[in-house]
Amino acid sequence: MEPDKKVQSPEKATALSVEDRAFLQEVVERDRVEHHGRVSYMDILFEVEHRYGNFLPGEVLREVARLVGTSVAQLNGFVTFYTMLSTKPRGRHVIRVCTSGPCHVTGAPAVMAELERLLGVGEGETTPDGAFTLEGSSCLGICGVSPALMIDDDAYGNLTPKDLPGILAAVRAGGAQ
Amino acid sequence: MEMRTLHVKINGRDYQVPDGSTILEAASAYANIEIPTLCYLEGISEEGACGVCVVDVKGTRNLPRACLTKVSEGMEIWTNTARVREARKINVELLLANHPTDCFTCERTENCDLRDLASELGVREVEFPRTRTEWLPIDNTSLSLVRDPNKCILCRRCVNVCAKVQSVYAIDIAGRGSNSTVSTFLNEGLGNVECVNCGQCLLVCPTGALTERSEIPDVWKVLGDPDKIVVVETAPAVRVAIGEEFGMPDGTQATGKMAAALRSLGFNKVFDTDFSADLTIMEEGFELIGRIKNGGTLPLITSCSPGWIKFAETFFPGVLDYVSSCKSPQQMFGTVTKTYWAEKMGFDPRKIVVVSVMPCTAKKFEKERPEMKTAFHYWQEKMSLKDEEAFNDVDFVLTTREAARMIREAGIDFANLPDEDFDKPLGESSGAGVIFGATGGVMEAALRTAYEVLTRKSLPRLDFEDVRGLEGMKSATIDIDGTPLRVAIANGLGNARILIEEVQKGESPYQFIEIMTCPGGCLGGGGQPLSNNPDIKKRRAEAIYREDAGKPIRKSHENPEIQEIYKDFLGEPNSEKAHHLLHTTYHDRSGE
Amino acid sequence: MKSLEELKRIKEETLKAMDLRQAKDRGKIVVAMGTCGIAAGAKDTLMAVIDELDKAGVHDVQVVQSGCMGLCDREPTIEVSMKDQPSVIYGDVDDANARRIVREHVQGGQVVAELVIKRGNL
Amino acid sequence: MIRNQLLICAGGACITSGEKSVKDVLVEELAKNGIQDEVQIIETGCMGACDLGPIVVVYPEGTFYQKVTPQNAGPIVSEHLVKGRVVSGLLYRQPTSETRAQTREEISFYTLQVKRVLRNCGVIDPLSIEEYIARDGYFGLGKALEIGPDAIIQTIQESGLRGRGGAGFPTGIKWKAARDASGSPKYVVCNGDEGDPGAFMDRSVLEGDPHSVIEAMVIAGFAIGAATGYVYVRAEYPLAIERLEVALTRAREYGFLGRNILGSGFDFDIEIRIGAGAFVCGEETALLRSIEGKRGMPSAKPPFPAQAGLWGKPTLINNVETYANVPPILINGAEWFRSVGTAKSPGTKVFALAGKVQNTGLVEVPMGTTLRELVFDIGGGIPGGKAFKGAQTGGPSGGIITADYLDMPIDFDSVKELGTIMGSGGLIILDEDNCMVDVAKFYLAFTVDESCGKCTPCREGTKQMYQIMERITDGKGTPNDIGKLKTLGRVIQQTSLCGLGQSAPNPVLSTIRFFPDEYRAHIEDRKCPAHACLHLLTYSVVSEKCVGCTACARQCPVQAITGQVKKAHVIDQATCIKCGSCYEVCRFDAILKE
Repeated sequence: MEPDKKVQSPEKATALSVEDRAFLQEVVERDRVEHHGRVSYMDILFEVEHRYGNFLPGEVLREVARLVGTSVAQLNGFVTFYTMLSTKPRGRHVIRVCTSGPCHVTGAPAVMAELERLLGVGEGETTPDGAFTLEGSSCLGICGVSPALMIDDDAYGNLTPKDLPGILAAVRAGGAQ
Repeated sequence: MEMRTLHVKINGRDYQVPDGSTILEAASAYANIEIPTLCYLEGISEEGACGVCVVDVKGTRNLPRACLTKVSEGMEIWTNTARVREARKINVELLLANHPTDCFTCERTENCDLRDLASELGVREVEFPRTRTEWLPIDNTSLSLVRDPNKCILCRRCVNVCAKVQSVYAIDIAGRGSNSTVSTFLNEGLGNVECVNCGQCLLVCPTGALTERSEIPDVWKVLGDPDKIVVVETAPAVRVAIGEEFGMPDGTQATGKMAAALRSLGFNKVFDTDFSADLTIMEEGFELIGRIKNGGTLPLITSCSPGWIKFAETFFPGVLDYVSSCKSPQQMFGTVTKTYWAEKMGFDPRKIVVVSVMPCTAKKFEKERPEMKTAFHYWQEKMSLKDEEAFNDVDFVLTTREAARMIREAGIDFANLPDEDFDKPLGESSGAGVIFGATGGVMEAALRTAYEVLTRKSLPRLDFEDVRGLEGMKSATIDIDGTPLRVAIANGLGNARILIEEVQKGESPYQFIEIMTCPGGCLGGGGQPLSNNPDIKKRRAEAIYREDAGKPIRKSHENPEIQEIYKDFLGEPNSEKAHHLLHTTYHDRSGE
Repeated sequence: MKSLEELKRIKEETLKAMDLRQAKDRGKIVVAMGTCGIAAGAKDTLMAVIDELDKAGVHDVQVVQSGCMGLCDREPTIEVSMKDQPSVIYGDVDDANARRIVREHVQGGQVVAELVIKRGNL
Repeated sequence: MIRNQLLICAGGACITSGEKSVKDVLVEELAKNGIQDEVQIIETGCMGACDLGPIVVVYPEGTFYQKVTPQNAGPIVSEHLVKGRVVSGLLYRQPTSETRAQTREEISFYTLQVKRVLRNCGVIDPLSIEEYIARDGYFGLGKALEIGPDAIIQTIQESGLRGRGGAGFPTGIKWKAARDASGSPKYVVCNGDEGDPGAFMDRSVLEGDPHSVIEAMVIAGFAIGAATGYVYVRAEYPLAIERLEVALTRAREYGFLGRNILGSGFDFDIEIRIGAGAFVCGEETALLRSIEGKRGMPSAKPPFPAQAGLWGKPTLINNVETYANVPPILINGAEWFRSVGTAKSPGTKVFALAGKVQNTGLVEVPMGTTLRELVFDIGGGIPGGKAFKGAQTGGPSGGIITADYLDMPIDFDSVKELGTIMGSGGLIILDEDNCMVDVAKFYLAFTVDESCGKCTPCREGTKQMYQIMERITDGKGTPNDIGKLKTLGRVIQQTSLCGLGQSAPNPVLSTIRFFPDEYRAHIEDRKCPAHACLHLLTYSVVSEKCVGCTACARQCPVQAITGQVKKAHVIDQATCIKCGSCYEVCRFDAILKE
């Protein structure tokens, strides 16, 4: 039986540009020199993810693995272990709704449902215009103002469904809270 | 340093046990207790993942793992308490809960570690339901290996052998918790990543999660086709292992029975890869002499192991010019059969089907390499063949296991078959051809020929002891009638990498290096029968060297059929024609 | 390079600056700016305090940020310490309350009782 | 002459709850009693406590009347202002003691606290190293450099400080082991992964007082002979990372980090490493693998990190809160530290009060404080007058402390007897409306998600337990499910490789132990006493009370309710999705929810 043809992963088509390679080289070297010759993986991946719109394309991961001197399989294992890193394209802003205990009992399900309604996407999905990705999250450590969520690095607490349109509009307009 | 011993109690009896040994080692070596294990693989995979080897230790609330826990002075170990039995059984049941129940059709129905363990521990019913809702897709992208993640119990043996022994790191665990899987980069499949097809992962897999890409149906088909001339070649390391599949003692030389069995399967001609091993020695020996004499690039590195070739192309493209341009014996055989033999017998090459039986899974990838259609190009003008009619030099590759499966399927009572010989002319071989199957064998075979060609004197002693042995790396200085030849031998790509890094830096002290992808050489290949005997490689190596010692001719250049092919067809070694038919090229894969 | 003696000197100086009695300032407002505070709107509270002080032309009251004071439930929380008066910690200090505290407590010297969650510093 | 002021909350919530007419009633009453010009009515902005509105506060006494309506506003004037008698019915009822709190300040959130770890949080500006120094910052380091490594370790040992990360392992022993371990270089690591749901004390310390952790790590580095420290902070805390970075830079400028610290010849520097959403990285060996750029997979112990940690080198790893205790111990000595807490668990513990409690937030109390003090005196009791049912401690690795043990002093060892653990200090308060089976299932779902997947018992076992719990809450439980849960729980506890797996069954086993009848109700009667498990809820019409007003039928989203006007209606149990809207809308109490 014929083996499946080589699957041409989408990212492969977009070979890395010269700027991409230079950028990755600079990031890896910076994080290597500063830290006693050892490489701080997470700093590299967060910075790279930030540049490529909240996700790590295959071709970029391949180059990072080469620069860092690890195998692509090991880096793939690393990236797929941590929920905040993503190998699938995500929106410009990542909404993480805390679905943990304290938030759950004070209204997180209602906040999530309302966001799904407002954005028209389910949990784990990205809005068609690429603005938001909606995700559930483990405890964000702001239980005193539960139910809470974070959009990128900004936290919003004491939420009720009716606060959400305002927050989304503010973030869409580029203003953090 | 005198070994300090500790006093421990195992199941109520006292023992003195070397400091530093684990409970598992102590119980097995001193108390005749074989504590069951599943994910443990000594020296390679010691992660304590499966939780089967747990024991009771006085004073601990939990059940420590015997494979990981080192003994301490006065430790009291109980290997069979009620909570130990319960824990082992439940941990196996938890694995069985999500395991497919298709034992009847599974490749590993006769030798599955999970199945043996379940029956050993008396698991009679699995009371846990499936928790994995969807079935994962089969990875079918590799020419050599097939991965079924649904049968994977995440013991991590394959990941560890690929990393620690082969240093290829083609696979690792991806995802987390109950949706963890063994995966390639972005799950692109073994066929699309750095995997060199060596199959060492398959050898250590306790279940049917990893199997070879089977070509049995294709071979049955051609065997049944009357107008095809189906030729089989058998690799040196197959004859000393195939007996294990039929209950014969480890290390049996089953050469004659193998030839008889294959003939009764219906192969028109039963030839021997040892013949083309001798041919390889001629080509490679003279290549070495050429490089030494005319200051060519040294060290010369052997090229018969396809896993090593893909490894070099992927990780060390810079050293490709050091690698011998000779094809492997399997590929030389295919070319010779469809050119020299076809002409000699007046057969239409398109009707000849070459099937090879190999101890190796990477050979299935090698035969599909684009460069391996030399016979077709040889005949293209002569027979004005169209490009679409192109055919490979070698059509199908069966692992030792697959050949045994076909012999069983045909109902042949292998163990009691009377011995038969290989057919002429491509069945004739020397002792040097046979020892290709062991690490150091190619080196010794080449030295036997090179010595006599270089010095024009007969070899004082045939056996080069210091290149033999199963150690991962060996080096030696061979005296070629006064001129020293520094050689090195590595088996297992982790060891090879050390030698190759020296070559890459231009600091390699050697002139000739033999590299075998698999630990022990081809006798330890990914296509060999699965065995739990820790000394299996030693038994197979002894058998190979016994076969060599018993051969009337023991130097490749004295093989009459070899002398004849040069006389009638090739001219001299490394001739223009020989170069065109028996040599190949490599290409840089690091970017893929 | 700091040594132990310098450490002591820095301590004395900073204490003086922090201690309202010596400090030139008439008072200090500390706004709890932990993530929980910010999530509860502490940034608006900070802006309101600063804005209200400017409107009232007050320039001798320090406005400083700090971490969470503990009672996240009542955040945003602020601490108002006026010269020679015990400091007071207020809870639920949204924009309006912040302005009211500046008007009544900082300017009017009248503690806004219903917003107090603790008298005396932490 | 104005002798009283009536402050009426004119905030958004209060207006909607009918405040406007309360003011009219008060104005009329004042006029009726002829004291309209002695009492001034002032409308104020929102007073914050919206669920208590509308609010009227009488000054100067500051008497705080809540839930004032036009019907009950009258006595404020006739009783309180005219006769000077407080209208006790309207006072803010201090939930614990029967006497109602007169004024707002008597909220007891801060009274019983002893702030040591949180000493600077909310007090100093975290970005000002000078303010930290002003509160004895880095004097602990100065003293440590004077007395030398052995004396430091002895002080820590004598103080009896135990790890605040959850296990309570004696810190002194850990430091001693790291010091005695051969092999170099050595590392000091701070565990700031804090993944426990409901725990946020590490964040508060890192955001409010980052220097205390830095100082402690330098002391630790000096004590064990390390030159490099790593603070591992989860990426969910961007502000904590930001402030820590500023603090590190300031500390370097002041010579508390880098080369020749305080002229002692000792070099030490700290770098930040961030986690990225993996609760298991709170386990120390998993955290170390994560720093090394590997998957956060725990490895078996021994070897302990003190012998072979980061890159196989001796590594000291402690939690943020543990480190925050170190500088004060060095400054004030072991006896000072022991002066508070219990003999075996000295010092204080920071709890994160959350769930069904009035005052949620961070409280730091001496070890040995009772649950009653925590929940009622400090926490302000259970809102809505509900009954306390239990306190969940230790997050997904812990269990429930029930009402029978309200007066049990909480410390590392006492909680263990109840089959739970201290954990990082998350304390989720549960009341009568919480279903214990649902809470246990919720925590188990968390562990199933966060298990690293390396070892069979935890990877496969917790998922099997979860499926059993799901069956029970779906009303498909069978009698031997309890036995299965106990067996599975036992095997998972005994054969999991790390703390996550070993403690994953605790929530289930603890709720089985303390609430067996609740499990029996779910399994045998197919009923959820707390009405939390939707699948077990049934809504039915009490035909006697139903007047056929059809309100419920119109409200029902799935048209499960049928019946003519003025006739008793019926709910079809098959289509009913248990959303409860009929129960909400029925004004005749004719819907039975059970």
